[in-house]
Amino acid sequence: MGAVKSKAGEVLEEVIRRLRYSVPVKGVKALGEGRAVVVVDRRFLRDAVLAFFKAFDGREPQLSSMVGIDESGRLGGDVYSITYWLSLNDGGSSDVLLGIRAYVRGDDPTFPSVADVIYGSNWYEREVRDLLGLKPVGHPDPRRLILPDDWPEGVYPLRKDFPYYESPSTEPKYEFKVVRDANVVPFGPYHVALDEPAHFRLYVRGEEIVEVDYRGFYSHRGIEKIAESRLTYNQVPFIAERICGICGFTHSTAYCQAVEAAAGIEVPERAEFIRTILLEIERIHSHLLWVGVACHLLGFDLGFMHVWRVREHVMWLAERLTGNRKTYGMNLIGGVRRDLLKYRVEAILKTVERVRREFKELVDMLTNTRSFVRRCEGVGVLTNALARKWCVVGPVARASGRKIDVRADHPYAAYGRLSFKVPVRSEGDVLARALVRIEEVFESLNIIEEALDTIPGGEIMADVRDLPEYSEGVGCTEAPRGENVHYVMTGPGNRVYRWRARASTYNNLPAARDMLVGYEVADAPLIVASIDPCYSCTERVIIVDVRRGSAKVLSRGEFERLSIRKSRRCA
Amino acid sequence: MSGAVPQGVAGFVRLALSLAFILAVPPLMDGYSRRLKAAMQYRVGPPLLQTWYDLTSLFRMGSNAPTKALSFTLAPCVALASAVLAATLLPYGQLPPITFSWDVFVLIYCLSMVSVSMILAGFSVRNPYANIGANREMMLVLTGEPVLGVVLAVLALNSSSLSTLGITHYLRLRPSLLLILPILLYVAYVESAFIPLDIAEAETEILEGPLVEYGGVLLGLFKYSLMIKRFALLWLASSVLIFPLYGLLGSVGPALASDLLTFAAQFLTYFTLHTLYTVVEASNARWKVRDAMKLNVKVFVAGILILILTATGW
Amino acid sequence: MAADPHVLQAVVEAAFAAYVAAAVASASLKGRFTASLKVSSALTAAGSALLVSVPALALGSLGSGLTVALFGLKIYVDYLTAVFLTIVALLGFATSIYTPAYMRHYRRLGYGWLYGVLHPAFIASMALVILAEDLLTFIVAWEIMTFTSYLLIVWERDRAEVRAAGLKYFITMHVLSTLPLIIAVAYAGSAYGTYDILKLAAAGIANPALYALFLVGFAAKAGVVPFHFWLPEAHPAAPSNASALLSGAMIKVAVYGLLRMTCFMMPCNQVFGYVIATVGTITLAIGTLYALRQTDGKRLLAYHSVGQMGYIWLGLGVGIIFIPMGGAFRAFGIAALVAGLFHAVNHALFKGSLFLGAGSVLFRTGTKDLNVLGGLARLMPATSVFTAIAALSIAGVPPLNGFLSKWLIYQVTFLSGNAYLAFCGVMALFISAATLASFAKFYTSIFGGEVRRGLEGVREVPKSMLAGQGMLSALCIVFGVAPFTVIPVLAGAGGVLAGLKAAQAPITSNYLAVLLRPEWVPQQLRSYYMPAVFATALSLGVLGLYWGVRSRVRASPSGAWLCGYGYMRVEGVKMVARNYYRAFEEGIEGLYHAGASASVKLGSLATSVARAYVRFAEAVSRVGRVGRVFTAFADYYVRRVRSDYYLDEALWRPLQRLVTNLYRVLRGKSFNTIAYCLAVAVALLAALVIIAEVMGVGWG
Amino acid sequence: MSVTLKYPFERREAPEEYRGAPVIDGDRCIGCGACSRACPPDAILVLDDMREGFRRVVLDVSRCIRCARCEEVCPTGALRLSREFELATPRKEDLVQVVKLRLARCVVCGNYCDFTVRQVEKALEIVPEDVREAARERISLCRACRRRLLGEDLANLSTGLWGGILGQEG
Repeated sequence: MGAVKSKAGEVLEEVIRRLRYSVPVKGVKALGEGRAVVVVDRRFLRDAVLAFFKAFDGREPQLSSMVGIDESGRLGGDVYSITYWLSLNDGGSSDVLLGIRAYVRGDDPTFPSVADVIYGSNWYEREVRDLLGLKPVGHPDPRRLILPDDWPEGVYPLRKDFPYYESPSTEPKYEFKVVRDANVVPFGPYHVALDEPAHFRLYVRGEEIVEVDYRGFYSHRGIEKIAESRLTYNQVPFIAERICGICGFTHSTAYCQAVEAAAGIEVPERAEFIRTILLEIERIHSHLLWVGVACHLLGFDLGFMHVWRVREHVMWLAERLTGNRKTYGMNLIGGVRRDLLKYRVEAILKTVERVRREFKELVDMLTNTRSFVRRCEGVGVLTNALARKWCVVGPVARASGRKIDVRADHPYAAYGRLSFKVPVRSEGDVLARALVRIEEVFESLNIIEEALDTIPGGEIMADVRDLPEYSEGVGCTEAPRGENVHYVMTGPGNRVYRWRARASTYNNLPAARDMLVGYEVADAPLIVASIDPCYSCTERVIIVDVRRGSAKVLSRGEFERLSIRKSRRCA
Repeated sequence: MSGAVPQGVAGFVRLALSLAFILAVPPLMDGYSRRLKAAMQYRVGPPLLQTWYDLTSLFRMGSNAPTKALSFTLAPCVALASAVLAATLLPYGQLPPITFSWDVFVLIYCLSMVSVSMILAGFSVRNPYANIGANREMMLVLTGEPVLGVVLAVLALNSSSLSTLGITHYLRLRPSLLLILPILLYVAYVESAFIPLDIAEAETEILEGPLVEYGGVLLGLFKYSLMIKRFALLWLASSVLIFPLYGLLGSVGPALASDLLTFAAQFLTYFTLHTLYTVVEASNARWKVRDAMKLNVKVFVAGILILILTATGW
Repeated sequence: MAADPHVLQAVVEAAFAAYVAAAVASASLKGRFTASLKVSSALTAAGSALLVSVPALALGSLGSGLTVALFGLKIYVDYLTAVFLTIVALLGFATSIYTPAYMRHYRRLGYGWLYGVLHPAFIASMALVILAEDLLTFIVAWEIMTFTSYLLIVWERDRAEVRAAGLKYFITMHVLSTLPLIIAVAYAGSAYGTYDILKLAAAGIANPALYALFLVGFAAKAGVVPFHFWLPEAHPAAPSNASALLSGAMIKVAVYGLLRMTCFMMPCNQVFGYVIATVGTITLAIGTLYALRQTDGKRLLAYHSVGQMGYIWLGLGVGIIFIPMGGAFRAFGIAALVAGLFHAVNHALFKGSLFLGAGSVLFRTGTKDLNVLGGLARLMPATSVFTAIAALSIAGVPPLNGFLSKWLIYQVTFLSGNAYLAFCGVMALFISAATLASFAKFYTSIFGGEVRRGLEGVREVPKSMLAGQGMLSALCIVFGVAPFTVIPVLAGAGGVLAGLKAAQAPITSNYLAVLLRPEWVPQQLRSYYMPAVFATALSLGVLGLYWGVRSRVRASPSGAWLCGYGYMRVEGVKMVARNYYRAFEEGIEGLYHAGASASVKLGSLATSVARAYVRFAEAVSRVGRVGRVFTAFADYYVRRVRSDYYLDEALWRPLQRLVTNLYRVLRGKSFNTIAYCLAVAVALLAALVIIAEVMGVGWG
Repeated sequence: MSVTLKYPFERREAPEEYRGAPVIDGDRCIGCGACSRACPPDAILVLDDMREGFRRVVLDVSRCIRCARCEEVCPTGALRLSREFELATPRKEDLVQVVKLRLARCVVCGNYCDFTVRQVEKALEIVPEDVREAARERISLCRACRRRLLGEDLANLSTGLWGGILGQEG
């Protein structure tokens, strides 16, 4: 363990040295083993990011996240910072996560874009533009991304002077692409094949897709703003896990890891093992869910029902371990809330055995159903080159030949102490994505068994006091859909000053265009589903209704008014 | 055979009974399908009458029309009327309730009217999914119709007749007939739009295509007519499949007895076919329209070869 | 009961007098666009109405035909004449009503009076072709028909593509139609010493060469494959009312000629029958499959004229095969002929209606491009209903007339006991689906969906235009629901061709029992009389259901559901015509590509010929001072072949190139367009006369 | 063979670990508001009516995310998560539980204090018996009186002693 860490430190030093060759570095802020922030002048931001990608081309460089922060609270004045979080992913030998940061002043809020080279930064830069008003110069597609169509120009909700309960609106307006000689097929916001709202605009000739436009973020409700404004640090995990209805635990884990890193909290080993087991349970249920959905989209309900029948055992297991069919409500800063009692261990082993046996039969059935395989094969191909440019993650990346997996590359929780295989395929089509997920299910079952064998005893929760102010931390987890990155900067009063949750779909979804073009309308639901998109993950949902005119999930009765008033009082 | 066509009161009784059967049974069989599939998926499944419950609740609801075009409202009416009338041309027992010379083409046309009304309805609304669905349906009709045609040509050449009555009664056992029967089963499957060939009404891809804009009573009418169409196609196949029995059972005792016996044979065959088709449907994923068209063309070519075989007397 | 020959003569003479009067009146009102058209149309309508009454007068009494005199010309009226005269007269009547309002569309061109002359002349010439007892009258009338139709086609002479289409038509007709016919007529006349059809029929001639010549001559006029290439160019080029006449009536006149010459004047021949059936099957397949791809409304309709002509030929072919076999086969053959003839009548009705409908759309929107139209059902409700009826009819949807005639064609092919014919029937059934597909596209891209941008101001067309189209659509329903109103005449015509003297004979045929009036059906077959009952049940069922649900359907204010993306308008969601059936068309891409590759090969051949010519012309210009006129069009050949050629283009192109050169050379001598066309016409006529003279034809 | 049930005629019980809808035991609740402070989605509110002298603890189960933080912090075990999960209802009011508690009166001015009678009782239960009587006099003071009458140090003492139980906020 120690050896690995020092190795990471060496690599980090090398990375920074190489960066110094290319651009003038103003300063380096170390955040822990293999973690650092390099500050450069805004002019060299682009060069620094590109230099990183170029210098470490062989080690799967990855744009893991990008965070814009209104620094007025920390530094005072009209100052913002932009940090590109870059990582190397080569199987654990270079566990490096490097932030390249530049400060931008409010009187000239611009920075050079890298989206024309690193496609993956497309959305990040647009998000910073939308939420903080920092304009990427040279961006290939500078349209609005996150804010709703009726949000007025020039109002930036993530700036600290913007109160979280405001919701201004104006005439809705959005410029979609225009393609000659093509019909428009609006795919979403409400479509049976989409579990959550997203609007793909397919431009088709006959049934062939010739161009795709995307408009999403319908479920963006400003969760980060609310966390910064209303919640204390130990309330945030419950919102973090509700970012996603499927992979919630991985989000709360990532958040907790980020805070723990920022505050230097040592989590008990037993808690780390419990987290690992729950993460894998979550992965199994998520992948089973996906396989079922893929069957359903192809009209193969037999497969759908049977896969979900198997998944049900996992749900029941989760219910007994956490008290909820979903793995919710387990994480707090410093550890987990429920211990693995003896009888629960037996329940886990029984379920693992059963799922392994039954799922194997189902996989045999699926791969022998010709009509199913034929629909998946050669459809929605994402080449390795494009996969790298878009910085896709998770099974999508691994199906396109990118061997990246946070569990192996940046070991967290107990993964560094367990052995497992990372399945990779090179075809890049829907079938490859399906097979990667199927293999991962079996891998996860093995991980759970090994973790149960080697779990140490002891406490499950660290003693946590007040958090230090303005301390930074990054937490990465491998969600079922890929790398999740949570960045946290703590603030005064046991609150978070800035929390940036980046879900895996955020990196995968922009690549959907390149998977769709050239295929047919009939394939579109399957292709979109094949990245297992999680829109509310991407868009970070929360229960308070900020957007004007959106569906009222909650009535606006007295209770809401009172509760908001209460929260303001707290704030 | 002309003398045997029911006349007068007996004819009306037969027509009324057949109509009741045609209207009542298809939703029940759909309910049966659902139970069967549920059993295959280890589920309890809905009650046998669930499809009937669904239909009646649809019939109780009004409909929203996205367009003022008359065809939108008219299309489901045409579909249902055509489907029911097509079904009345089939034999129930020894005889069909309605028959006339060369009614087979009327049967085919009435069956395709269900598709036609769906296509026209799908194309006439400003909805890309309806358009795509109608487009797919049309392309399936384009390649499916010749297969149906060639099957009929073989049956007609074999029996020298072009009425369902004549075909069922006068088919002669020949190698070519045995070859064409699988194609008949195939075409019944294809035209019934079971998965993997529910391409035009694919729910998870194009939101049930031409039906996307329909709701309430109009949707109920469409669903009902699709079920009746499916029933008619399967009943046609079963009526042809039991062709040796018409003569055999026709000579048994009183007319009513032979009628009932034949009907039982038909129903049994129909039930078996339906079960079989449901199982095939449940164990397949949906195809793409291109693949379906390719297979149709292949089957068509096979059909042509069988047609030549038939003409040579085999 | 026999028709009174004197009454018949009086009616026919009155009709022709009306046509002549129409032409004269129109010419005398030369300067007044509207008035000349109105007077001419009224008189033409009157004449056509008189002609419609001829079959009615003769109904049931034309067992052996009647010879009467038309201003001294001998004309012959029998059931066959009656059938085709009905077609011509009905369409003449409908277009006459339609014309005055519609022609306002062409006001910018002036010369409305000319249309007032050509229109009656065209109808009269077609009627005369049908009525002629004498082969020479036939040929002269044929030539007038060709010439007037040519002038109608080049009506918009200021448009290059229209001129090109007209020229293509004119040359094709003379080379492939008039020329073979003249040779055939001349040969028959000189060999048997008479031009009287009746006398020739009595002489019992049966010459393979004559069959061939007549086949080519009439096939070219009827527009069957491989002589169809002119049709999709020429029919859309003409004004829509003229298109209706061309597609509805003129190509049927060719069918008439074929039947009269090869099945009446000469005996039916089995081999010839197979040829006709084969040509018909190929035609219906190619015509319709090409039609499937069209996105120009009128061009689509024109290709369908080719396709539907294939159905007619298939039916007739089966008839011609079976009639010589005698006995029960002959009865079957007559049924087949009835099928073909019925389809001819029906095609005249629905295609007439469709062309008039397309004309109405063109009249209001100024375009016939299906890609830019849409949503007109609300703005032009009557036109949309009439067009829908005709479209459903041509697609063969019961209970309309198109269904019945196709139904008959399927029967006679499937029941023929002949695998080849049964295969033809299967093709017909398949193509019927393609027709349906094509018209689903045609109708829904013009009328379906919501109103497209730029078309909001469109209004319904004037009542007179509606009346013209509505009449034809109404007849589609009448003939579909009550086929017995027309079947006896058709059966009579079949009997004529089968050589039967009594009209009653074929009616006893079992094969038609379902389409005849009950009292004609023997008692024991009464129960067969179900289609009408069936159609009524269907209609009642539909109407009943409709009345049941009508009040419960309410218009939704939000329009179609676009996946919930409703709060900003989404443009371009309605499928445009060119995107219909893409996957299917890709499947038969080979067919379309065959045309392209043939075109490239023939094109290179034509280019090398042209190069040789250019060299020759250069040599000439060096010698004399002939100069530019010969070489000015050299560049024409150098143009590269376009990528997307159809089969017909390939067949036509070399010929067209040759003629275009001639045209350009002559235009260099400063003729104006019309004058030049006239010159070409006169020159060709002269050539024909010379050929006829050489072969010893006397004009007396 | 079938794995589904004829729900709702047959039903499967949730396991004992299950966290279902929270229920407030009105007899045990002392209205301290600890649950309200811990609750991430603000599903529990504490509302005081100073004129009528009531404190209402309002739990809206429709906002609840079943995290059971309230259960963890409740000093009396009044708030427990049941195993109930079938909460569908046409009326949202059905999902709201209200516990109404009487506020304590200030022994000096007679105005209502911002804590309940039960809170006082609970506090007295906790303190050692020997000081209980002394505490009883000093505990039921409203904020204003406490500050005015007892002076700074006494107020500090009071906060130090009872602050945790009384749940006063700044």
